[in-house]
Formats: sequence, structure tokens, C-alpha cells
Amino acid sequence: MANLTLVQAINLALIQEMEKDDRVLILGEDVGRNGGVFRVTEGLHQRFGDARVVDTPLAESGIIGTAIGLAMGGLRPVPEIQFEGFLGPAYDQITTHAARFRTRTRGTLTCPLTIRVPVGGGIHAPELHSDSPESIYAHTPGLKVVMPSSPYDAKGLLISAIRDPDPVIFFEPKRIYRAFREEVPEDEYTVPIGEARVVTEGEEMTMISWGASVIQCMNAIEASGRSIELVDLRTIYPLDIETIARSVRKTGRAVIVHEAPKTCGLGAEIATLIMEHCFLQLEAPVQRVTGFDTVMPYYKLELEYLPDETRIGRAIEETAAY
Amino acid sequence: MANLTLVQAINLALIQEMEKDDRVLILGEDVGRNGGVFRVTEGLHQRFGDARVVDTPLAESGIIGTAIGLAMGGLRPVPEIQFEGFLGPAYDQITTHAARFRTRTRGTLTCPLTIRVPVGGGIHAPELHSDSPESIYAHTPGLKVVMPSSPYDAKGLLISAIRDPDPVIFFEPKRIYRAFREEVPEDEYTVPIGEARVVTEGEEMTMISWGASVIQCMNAIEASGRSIELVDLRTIYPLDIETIARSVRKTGRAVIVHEAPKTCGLGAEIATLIMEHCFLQLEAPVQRVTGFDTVMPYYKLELEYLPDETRIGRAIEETAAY
Amino acid sequence: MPVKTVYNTAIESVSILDEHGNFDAKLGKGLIPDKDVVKLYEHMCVCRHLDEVAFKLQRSGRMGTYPENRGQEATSLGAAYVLKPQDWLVTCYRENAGLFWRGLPMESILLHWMGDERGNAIPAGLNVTPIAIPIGTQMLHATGLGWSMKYRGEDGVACTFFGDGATSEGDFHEAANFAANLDLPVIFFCQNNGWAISVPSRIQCSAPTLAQRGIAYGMDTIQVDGNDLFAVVYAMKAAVKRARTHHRPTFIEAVTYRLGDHTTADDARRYRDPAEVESWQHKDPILRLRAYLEGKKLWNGAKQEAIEAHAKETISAVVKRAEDIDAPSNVDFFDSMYVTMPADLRVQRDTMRTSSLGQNPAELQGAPQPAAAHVAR
Amino acid sequence: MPVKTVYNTAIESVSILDEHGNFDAKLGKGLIPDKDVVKLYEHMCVCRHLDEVAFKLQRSGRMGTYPENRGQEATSLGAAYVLKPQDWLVTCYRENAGLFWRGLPMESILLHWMGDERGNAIPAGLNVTPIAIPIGTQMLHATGLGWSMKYRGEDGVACTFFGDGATSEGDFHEAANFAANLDLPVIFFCQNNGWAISVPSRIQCSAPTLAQRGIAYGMDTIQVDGNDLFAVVYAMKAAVKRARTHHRPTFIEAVTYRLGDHTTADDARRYRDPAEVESWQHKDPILRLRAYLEGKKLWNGAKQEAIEAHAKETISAVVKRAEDIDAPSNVDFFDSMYVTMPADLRVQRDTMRTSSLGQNPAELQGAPQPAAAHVAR
Ligand SMILES: Cc1ncc(C[n+]2csc(CCOP(=O)(O)OP(=O)(O)O)c2C)c(N)n1
Ligand SMILES: Cc1ncc(C[n+]2csc(CCOP(=O)(O)OP(=O)(O)O)c2C)c(N)n1
Ligand SMILES: [Mg+2]
Ligand SMILES: [Mg+2]
Repeated sequence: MANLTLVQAINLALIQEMEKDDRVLILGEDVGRNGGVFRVTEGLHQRFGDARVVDTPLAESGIIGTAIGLAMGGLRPVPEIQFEGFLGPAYDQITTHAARFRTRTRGTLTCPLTIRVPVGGGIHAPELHSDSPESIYAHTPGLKVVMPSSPYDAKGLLISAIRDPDPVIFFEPKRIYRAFREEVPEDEYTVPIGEARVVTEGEEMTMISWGASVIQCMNAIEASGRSIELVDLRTIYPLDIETIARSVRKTGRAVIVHEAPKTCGLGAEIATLIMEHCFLQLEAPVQRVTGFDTVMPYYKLELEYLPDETRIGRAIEETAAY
Repeated sequence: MANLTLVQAINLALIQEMEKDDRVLILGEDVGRNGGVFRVTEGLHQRFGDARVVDTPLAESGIIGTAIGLAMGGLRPVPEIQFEGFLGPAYDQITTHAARFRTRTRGTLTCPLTIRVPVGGGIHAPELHSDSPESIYAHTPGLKVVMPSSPYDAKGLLISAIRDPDPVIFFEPKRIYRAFREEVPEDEYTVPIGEARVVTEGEEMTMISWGASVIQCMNAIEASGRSIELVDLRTIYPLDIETIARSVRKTGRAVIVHEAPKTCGLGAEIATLIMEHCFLQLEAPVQRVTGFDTVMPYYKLELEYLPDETRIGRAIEETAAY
Repeated sequence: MPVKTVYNTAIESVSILDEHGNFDAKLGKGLIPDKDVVKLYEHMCVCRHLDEVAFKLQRSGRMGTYPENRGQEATSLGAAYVLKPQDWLVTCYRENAGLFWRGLPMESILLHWMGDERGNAIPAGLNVTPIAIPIGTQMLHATGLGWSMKYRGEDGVACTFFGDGATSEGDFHEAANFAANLDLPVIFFCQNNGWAISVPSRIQCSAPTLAQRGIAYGMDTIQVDGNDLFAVVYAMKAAVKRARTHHRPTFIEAVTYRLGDHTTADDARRYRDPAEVESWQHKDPILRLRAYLEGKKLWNGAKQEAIEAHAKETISAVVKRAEDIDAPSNVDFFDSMYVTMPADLRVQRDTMRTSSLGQNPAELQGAPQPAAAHVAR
Repeated sequence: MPVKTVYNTAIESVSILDEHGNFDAKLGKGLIPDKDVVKLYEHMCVCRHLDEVAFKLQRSGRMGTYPENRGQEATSLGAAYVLKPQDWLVTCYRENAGLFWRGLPMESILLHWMGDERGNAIPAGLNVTPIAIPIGTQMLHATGLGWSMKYRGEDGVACTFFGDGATSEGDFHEAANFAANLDLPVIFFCQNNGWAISVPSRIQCSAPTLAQRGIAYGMDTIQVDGNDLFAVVYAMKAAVKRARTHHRPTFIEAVTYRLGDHTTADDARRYRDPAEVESWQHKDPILRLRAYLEGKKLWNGAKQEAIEAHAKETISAVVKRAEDIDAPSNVDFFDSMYVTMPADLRVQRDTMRTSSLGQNPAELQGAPQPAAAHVAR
């Protein structure tokens, strides 16, 4: 066991998978000698050399498109996109090809690649460094989408992602890269893709969140003094509706918290699934606490945009009082 | 009045706006002498010449990126993307720039452009010619998204879109480009962006759809023999929740029909909004009849994928029986 | 020296067998053994026949949109002839001749255009990718495939085909730039057939040659007569050697022409001068090769009749196989999405004919089962 | 002729005032009047001071990430000097000197990096675009802006700035290709400063020059010493003339160097050889221009002191303005989204502090108002 930050846990997972499987290679911008702008790949270039940790030209479509070719060629590439705001140029390769090659070729050409992407706000970064596009990729059949909220899950999920035979987008909530440490086994282990985690049990209502917002939720729950069951999705797609529905059938109330804009965010999908699965048990409308339907503001106002304890707390009270 | 197909109505709107306002120009692949692969721009090159109807290099990011520059330079470009499947390469320019320039510059540089895109399945086309990405763009703050389901609305909405000071994605349901004709005034008129249309009034339940699916819904409603209120969104964003909520408060039941995959489709947003606005009036869970969470199959099976009368009919009965 | 020349270069264009029957003996010597020329010619005849049949299938409503290959057979065939089995051929959609030469079953291509994914299943060990519908995106996959072989220390090469139009897409640029800067064994084979649907190639590239695209990357680059099988083989041999030996990419511009419409959904008379089409009819790679073989007494009318009969027989069997295949099961499109089907997707699949949204009504907690009458409908 | 040369070209590199003080009198003659050289030099001094102050503001926690411009002042300034007011300057983020020369208030740039969109408001009539954060995307806007001026029959030019890294993005390729093939008045100004964060420029372009990117488009292209204000002005004058007169684009590669870290979030010692940095210190465009002016007796120690005092005063007033600005209202970010705010967005805005998701609780039909205690929280 080691007491690790989320960044360190990911770094450790990368090292272990690269040691174990020489089909695993890393490519991206500044991932080599510089160790990535967040230092997630720190030390890997030194350890595994030029062939396995590759600084590419500055071109995201190129990174993902060649990673698709690498994967079809039998390797297990782990491309890094420097910030989620720069997934845009790679959107076409991800949705048109990575997500489709398996079904397009009936399983003869496949894309076992893991796209690592720092995601979300709260670090006082410039424009396009603070967005949350997870619902875009959840709406793209053929992908899996993962977002851990703790060092333990980060390591276990990343190992699962790298070993997964299908393409996985691995979102890393950059706000909590170094926010806290957790005991993380040094041995390898996996956290299965597709299973949510009940963080705290509770009776009065269910709260659903993922990524950095989970921390905000924990604080808001504590501040509320209420008995609230917190579900951390961990996997965005496939979504573990069973765990959510089981909880809501018990509590009858639900609040969903996410950073992305409200309209067509993942919160809408979860709220609808809850209605479909728990209609007769629902005692209040499912509440969403989300980013607003605006562009994420520059950092002077980013904390106004991001769901915080106050807004989550208010949703708790509104939902409880309904 | 003329009896026009949807293609002809759009063509007429383009001609009239170009006659009226010489800032309006058309750019895209094959839009010139060829009149577009669907002949939507037929005759325009001949009429308005090389400078105003421009065949560009084959590059969608280039088309949208230069259109952004044209718009910031004071013009009213109407770029065409040949099929919705080829919006992918332009995704970054649309979401990172077209959607953001107004707020990024506090209104000093703006993007009054109208992106025309044929959308949806049902025409036996090859791969990537039959998708429905509307929720992706509805999730992108800063855009307006429109999708008419009739010639009359198509003309009126397109004129509104071209005159709109903000960027509009104008989705054209290609399945009904020539499926039927409708009386369309020859004079110019507008259909406001942001207003849904109640197609048929009814008491038992509300059905919400848009684009080509509206026709399927009409047929299913007729086949059901029930009194169903059909709402055609016409505008995807900003969504006219008032019209929907007014109807559902009356009927207590709702079915949403769309071609896009279920997970994180627009249906989820509408279902959630209905829950938020009409919770106490809802007598059954809002039903979704959608494409499946798979890649749209090649055309031998596309009709299995698309919501049809049978599936919609079944949702009507399930919802009524609830 | 305040103004100094820091770089200079030239583009060369190669032709070996021209449309008038001239054959450059020096460059052409030993390039393709006679018996192979005959085989390649015969293959082109069979491919041409398939092309004509496919066109008719579409016209008679038995197939969806189809892109004629007519006039462009020499390019992909010449490339495929030079490639070894371990190499990858990453094509667009007008490379039937090359794909069939490598061993792709002909009915696969028909199935594809008949709207059936089963046409995209790749036989084991055949290093080709399926038809690429989105223009300009597949070159990146070739770059990655070339890289994967270099990574493993194998000496394979990835050769990717694309049109003049495709060179306008950003992905082309990124693929070429990655290959050049990371030293990857990739061949960028551009079929400049003069048109991208209705848009002439000068709108894609107003420079004197498309070949000079390669200069931007410091890549070896060459122009060839794309209707000249010998010139194509000549350029490919050099490119393959460069890739295998030095892991360096090459750009090949093959100047050719699309004799037919863009696809069966197109009507090229709307935008092309018939005189232009006419002038290219004479440059047809098949006519040219036949004249060459006849000149060398390697071919005659009887052989021609024989190959035409063979083509007819072969292709009608191919069509029969493509048309006789069972209809796909209506849940077919769920089954290859993931190795392990997510639970919700399985529900959608298993109930797609019995429930409105592919959701098991029993799952709707407390929802009554729909009345039997409705289920039966 | 079976192998014929179909194209040839060369890239020239221009230097007028080199780092040793050599001045090419022929090329340099009449290029910039002396009094302008003085003004330009003074401007560079002020910009350098702002750069240093901005760096310190970040280090002391008074500003977010900031990208130092140090060492690259001559490029954007030379370009801005040649442009006319009707022209557009479409920059990236290391072009303070050019933007300020055109009239952008200095506090705008500080506000931007202080995380305040108000720094992006463009004063009326000033044809510049805001700082571009996503690499390689802004060139397309320049292409469109150039096109808009041509469309209206105006003789304006759009000049866009980007780095060596940016030339790897597909959008660069598309922008250059559109400009070349549609004959647009655009200048593609590449600041090759050797690095894209930690990645050396040979990974972006392994060809001998970046200038040869332009050859792919049949575009006039030139390399200049980017730390030589005269060479920049020389190349810009030719490019502007070509654009205004013939609507033809130009590619300019300016060879320069990023003396500082990539941004304040970067530590270049992790990946750069200090000797390399050291060697470029001597090529600093400011040192070079000062020596030139002193040689011509146009400058001396007293003037230097005066400009430094002036810079200090100017910049401290600028910092004060940037820091003294009122905090933005907390709903500020809603207000410029659309000309007419959609109804739901207005609800989100108006209730963002009183309701959980910016949704008016009264809107939740039948929902009781939250207890006052909670609202007050
Ligand atoms: C990304 C993308 N944009 C547009 C299209 C529509 N389209 C199909 S083929 C074609 C022209 C292709 O021209 P070229 O690359 O020269 O190939 P050719 O058909 O001439 O062989 C276009 C525009 C597409 N399939 N993909
Ligand atoms: C599309 C995109 N990808 C990645 C980044 C992260 N990033 C910011 S600056 C930079 C390097 C840019 O290098 P270059 O174009 O040479 O400009 P320079 O900073 O050297 O002036 C990178 C990778 C980004 N901002 N945008
Ligand atoms: Mg072509
Ligand atoms: Mg640089």
C-alpha cells in the first residue's frame, strides 16, 4: 500500500501495464521527456524509452487516428489528449472510427485503445481547459467512458481500460489530481468498468455524481446533516442504472450533480432512467445541479459556474421538502 | 402560394434571402454548378455567380472555419455540410469557435452563420449518411439548432436562421426532402426560432418529435385511433418547453420519438424537463421511442433501427395502459 | 548573404507505357515479368466486368449507391502487385482491383454496397481495411498501422489510397506529417482523377502538381501516369523499398481519370465537358495494356474472348453469392458493438420487437404489461 | 521523356540586420524610416517591460498562467507596422507587441490572463481577434476574414500568426489550402520559435525548413530571421502587396526563439539545453535594434533611461487599471451568449443564487418554496 494522489495512481497503473505488456505504448503532446503537462507520464520516457513513450506532432486528430491504426495493428495504445477542450479536433476520429471499427468489420478489426484526457474545471486555467464533455461521448455508441473520483478507482479503472478490448475514454478530473491522497495497493488490481460505487449509504435521498463533483457532494451531504446515499458513477457508459435504481427505489428522491451544461448533459439521461425504472417510487422530481447552459466562464467566475456545496445543499433541501 | 417539396422550399428561401441581402453567400462541397448532391442549391450558382455560390476544397473544418471568418467579417454565410456524418471534422470549429465568439468577445465579434446539414436515416444511403447528432449540438451552449418537418416550416425557419445574429445549425431531414408537397407562400415569411408547433391536438397523451419522425408519429397516431396531441419541436435549442409542458399538464402522459441513439439523446432532456415541469400531473413515465444505442446499421437493417409506426404504436399503448 | 537559398527541389513525373503504345525500355526493363503482365491484364478485365455489372445492379434496384472504378484499375492493382502479404493496404472506395488481387472476396464489395456490414468482415490474415466512406480519414490509420509494424520490428509497409479531394482534409496533412516526422513506413498514394464529385481538382490544389504536397513534409514524392501500370509499379517499388529499408514515407501522385459518374447517385453531365471525358477514354489503362501485350504477341482475340467468358462466369457467381446470402437477423447490428454487450444494450436487443424502446416493460417498475392485442400487432 | 521534371522551386531565407550588427544596405534601404525605427524600438522596450511585469504578477499570485513573449517581439511588431488599419491581425498568444502597436489597450491582455473575458472585448474599428487558446484553429478565421474583404471588393489583408507546433494541425492545412485555391488575401505568419512546449520543432516538421509547407499549396513562401525587424518588415511588405494586388496568400516562416518558459505553468529546464537558450540570448531582437540605433547615433544611454522610466510608469498604470476593475457580476457569463437570451437561460441566470439548478422553484409545479433558512444560506 502507498499513499498516493490521483496523478500518482495513474502513473503507477501506466508503469505496471507497460511492464506487463509490451504492446502498451503512450503517445501524445509533451508526454515524453516533459512527463505531460500534469506530469502524469513523469518518468515513463526515461524508463521505457523513445519507442514506447512518444511525443507526437501537435495534432489531436493525428494522435487518435494513428492510435486507431496502432490498435488495429495489434498494439494497446494509450494516447493522451492534453485537455478535454482539445478533444474537438479528434472528435471525428473518435466517433467515426474508434467507436465504429468493431461493428463495421464485425469484429475483425478492433480498437483497443485508451484515450486519457484531463477534464473539468476548478483549476484557474485559461479558456477551453475546464470543460466536461462526457455526455457527448456517452451518446456515441461503441465507446466506453470512465471517470474516477479517487486514486484507488483511478488505478483500478485505468488498468481495466487498458486491458479492455474496446475503446475507452478515460477522463481524469484534473481538479483532484493532487487534492488528496488515498491508500492504493502497489500490486495490480482492477476496478470493473460499468460498476458504480455507493460512497455513503443513506435513506432520505440518493445523490448521483462522478469525477471531481463527488467531493463537492460529500461536503454538501455532510453539511446537510441528512442521511443521503451517494453514488459515484465511476463509469459513464455503460451506465450502472441498477445501482442507481436500487438506491432510488429505497429513498424515493434523487439529486444529480455534474459540471457540464444542463441541456442534454448526462444528468438528463440519468433522471430519465430513474423515471423509467422507479416511477412509482419517486416522491419528488429528480433534481439536477449542473453547470449552466453557457460557455464555462473564464476563471474569475468559474466557481460561480461549477456546482458547489451551496447549490447542492439547496437542491438537497428543495428535494427533501418536496 | 406554390405546392413545394421541402427541398424546393429551402431553395426558395435561399434565393429570396440572397436577392434581398448581398451579404448572404453559400459555400460548401458541390454546391455550385452541381447544385448540391441533393440539389438544394440548384440554380443558385447560375443565378448568383461564382462569388456568391462557392465550391470549396473538400474540408469541413475549412468550410466552417472560413465561414466563421466570413461572418466575423460582416457577411452572412450559409455553409452546407454534405451529410451530418461529415460534421465530425467541423465539430471543433463549431463548438470551439462558432458557439463561443460572441461571449468570448462580449459581443464584439459574432458569428451570424447558418450551417445547413441534411440529417437522418431512411434513404438507403451508405454508412455515415444517416445519423442524427442533434443532441450533441443542443449540448453546446452558444448555438441554436433547428429542424423543420415540413416545407412551410423549412422556408420560414431558414429565413429566420439566416437573419439570426447568432450561429444556427439548420438540420434538414433528408428522408422527407421530396416525400410530400405543401402549400408554401411565395412571399417571404418567417417561422420564429424557439417555438414548437402543435400538429394535432389531443387529450390522452402528448407525443413529441421533430424532423422526419414527425411523419411516423402522425401515422402511428392515426393508426392508434386515440386522441393524442402531437408537438413538433421545430427548434431543438432553445427548446420550447412551455408548449410541451402545457400539453403534458393537460394529458398527463408523454411519448418522445427520435432517430438518434437513446442514451443522452434529446429525448432524455425533454423527459427530464417534463418531469421537472409536470411532476405532479404525470400519470405514467415519459416513454422514449428512439434509435438504439448502436451504430446506425447499413441500410439493409436501417428500418429496424429507425422508430417506426409499430414501435411508436406500442409505446402509445404501453403509456396509455400504465 | 542576406538572401540565400536554403532549400530547393524538383518534382519528377514518370511514364513508361504511354497511351500511344510507347514503352520506355530502360525504365520498364525487368519491371514486371511478361507472365505477370498477362495475369494483371486478365485481372483488370475481370474487375472491369464486375464494375459494369455492379452499375447495372444498382440501376435495376438490386444494389444501393455504387462508385464506378472504371478507368482507375491500374493504380490500386499496380500497388497491390508490389505489396507483400504482411503489408497493409488501406483504401478508399475505388480500389476494387487492388483489393481483389490481394484476395478480398469479390462478393464482399457487392455486399458492402448492398448495405450489408457482412461485406466488411476481413478474411483472417488479409491485411486490408474496409471501404472508407468518410473522405480523408483513413490515411491516419495507415500511419498507425505502419507504425505498429515498425514498433514490432517487422518490415511491413502500409500503403494508403485516397483521392485528390481527400488531400484537402486536415487528416491527410496530419497523417503525412506524422509519417514523415516519426519515420514511418507508409506510402501515400493519391489517385488524382481530376474530380471530387463535381469539383475539379484545381479547387483542391491550385499548385502545378499534387505531388508537391509531399514537399511540405520533406517526403520523397513523385508523380506518375496513373493509367500506366508500369509507371505505378515503378514508383511503388521505390516507395516500398524506402519504407522497408529506411522507414521513410513516400507520396505518389497518380494522374488518372474517373471515366464514370462519381457514383450511381451522380450525373457528371451536369458539370463535366464530354470532350474531356472522351479524351480520357483513349487513355484507358486496359486498352493500353492490351495493345502492349498484343504488340508483344502475348495476347490475341481468342484470349480476349476467353477472359471475357471467364469474367462473365466469375462475376455472375459472385453476384449470386452476394444476392443469395440470408437476410441479416434483425438484431444483427447489436452483436458486434462490444466484446461484452452492456446490460442495457442487451435489453434493447432482446426486446426490440416486443417493447417500444427496446426496454423490457417488466423493467418499468409497476408498469402493467401491455395488453396482448398490442404486443401482437 | 519518360522521367520529366514537372515542377521545381527553391526557398529563400532573408536576413537584413543580423546578430553581429551587419546591416544589408541594399535590402534594408528605405525599408523603415529612422524615426520609425526609433518608435518601434521604444515600443519593444515597453512591451518587454510589460512581459516582465506580467511574469511577476503571475509568480506573486496576482494573475493566472501567462505566456512570456520575450525574444519574439520583432515578429508581430514588424507585421503590425506594415499592416493598414483596414487589415486584420489574427493572432495566437505571443503577439503582444503587434497587438499593442495596432492599438489594443495593454490592460486587455492582462485582463485576459487574469481570467476575465472583458479582456477580449475588441475596441470598435480595431481589426484584431482575441487571443486564441486552441492551437492552430485561428488561421481559418483569417482565411474567412480575408475572403470577406475580397467579397466586398475592399483591398484589405488578413495576417495570421501561429507557431511551429500549430502547423501540425489539420486546420492549418485547410486554411492555407482554401486561401491558395480560392485566391484570398491572407498572410500566414509562422513563428518558428523552436519549441511547442517541450516538443522541438523537428517533431512538427522534419523537413529542412518550415517555409516549404507553403509549396504544398503553390503559395509564395519565404523564410526570414524572425529576430530581425527589418527582415520581417521586408517579407511582410512583399506579402501585403501580393495580397492587396493579386489576392494571393504568402507563407512566412520567421525563425525565432522562445527565450522564456512556454508559459508560467511550464519549466523549460526539464527539456531544454541551457546552452541553446544562452546562444539565443545574443540574438535578442531588442539588443540587436539598440546596437543598430546606437551605431547610427539615434540612440544613447539617456534615451534608454528615459524609455525605461516611461515603460515603468506606463505599465504600472496598466496594471493598476487591470487590477482595479470591478469584479464581474456573477451572472456576467450569461449575458453575451446570445443577442436574445433564451427563456430557460434567463431563468437559470435570474435564479442562480436562489435555486439549486438555476431553475425557479416556482416553476417546479406544486413544489413548495424552499424554507427561508435554506435560501439564506
Ligand atoms: C468527410 C467527407 N466529406 C464529404 C463526403 C462526401 N463525398 C463523398 S466522395 C466525395 C468526393 C471525393 O473526391 P476524391 O477524394 O477526389 O475521390 P474520388 O471520388 O474522386 O475518387 C465527397 C465530397 C464524404 N464522404 N466524407
Ligand atoms: C488544439 C490544442 N492542442 C493542444 C494545446 C495545448 N498547447 C498549448 S500551447 C502548445 C504548444 C504550441 O506550440 P507552438 O504552436 O509552436 O506555439 P508557441 O507556444 O511555441 O508559440 C500546446 C500543445 C492547445 N492549446 N490547443
Ligand atoms: Mg477525385
Ligand atoms: Mg513554437
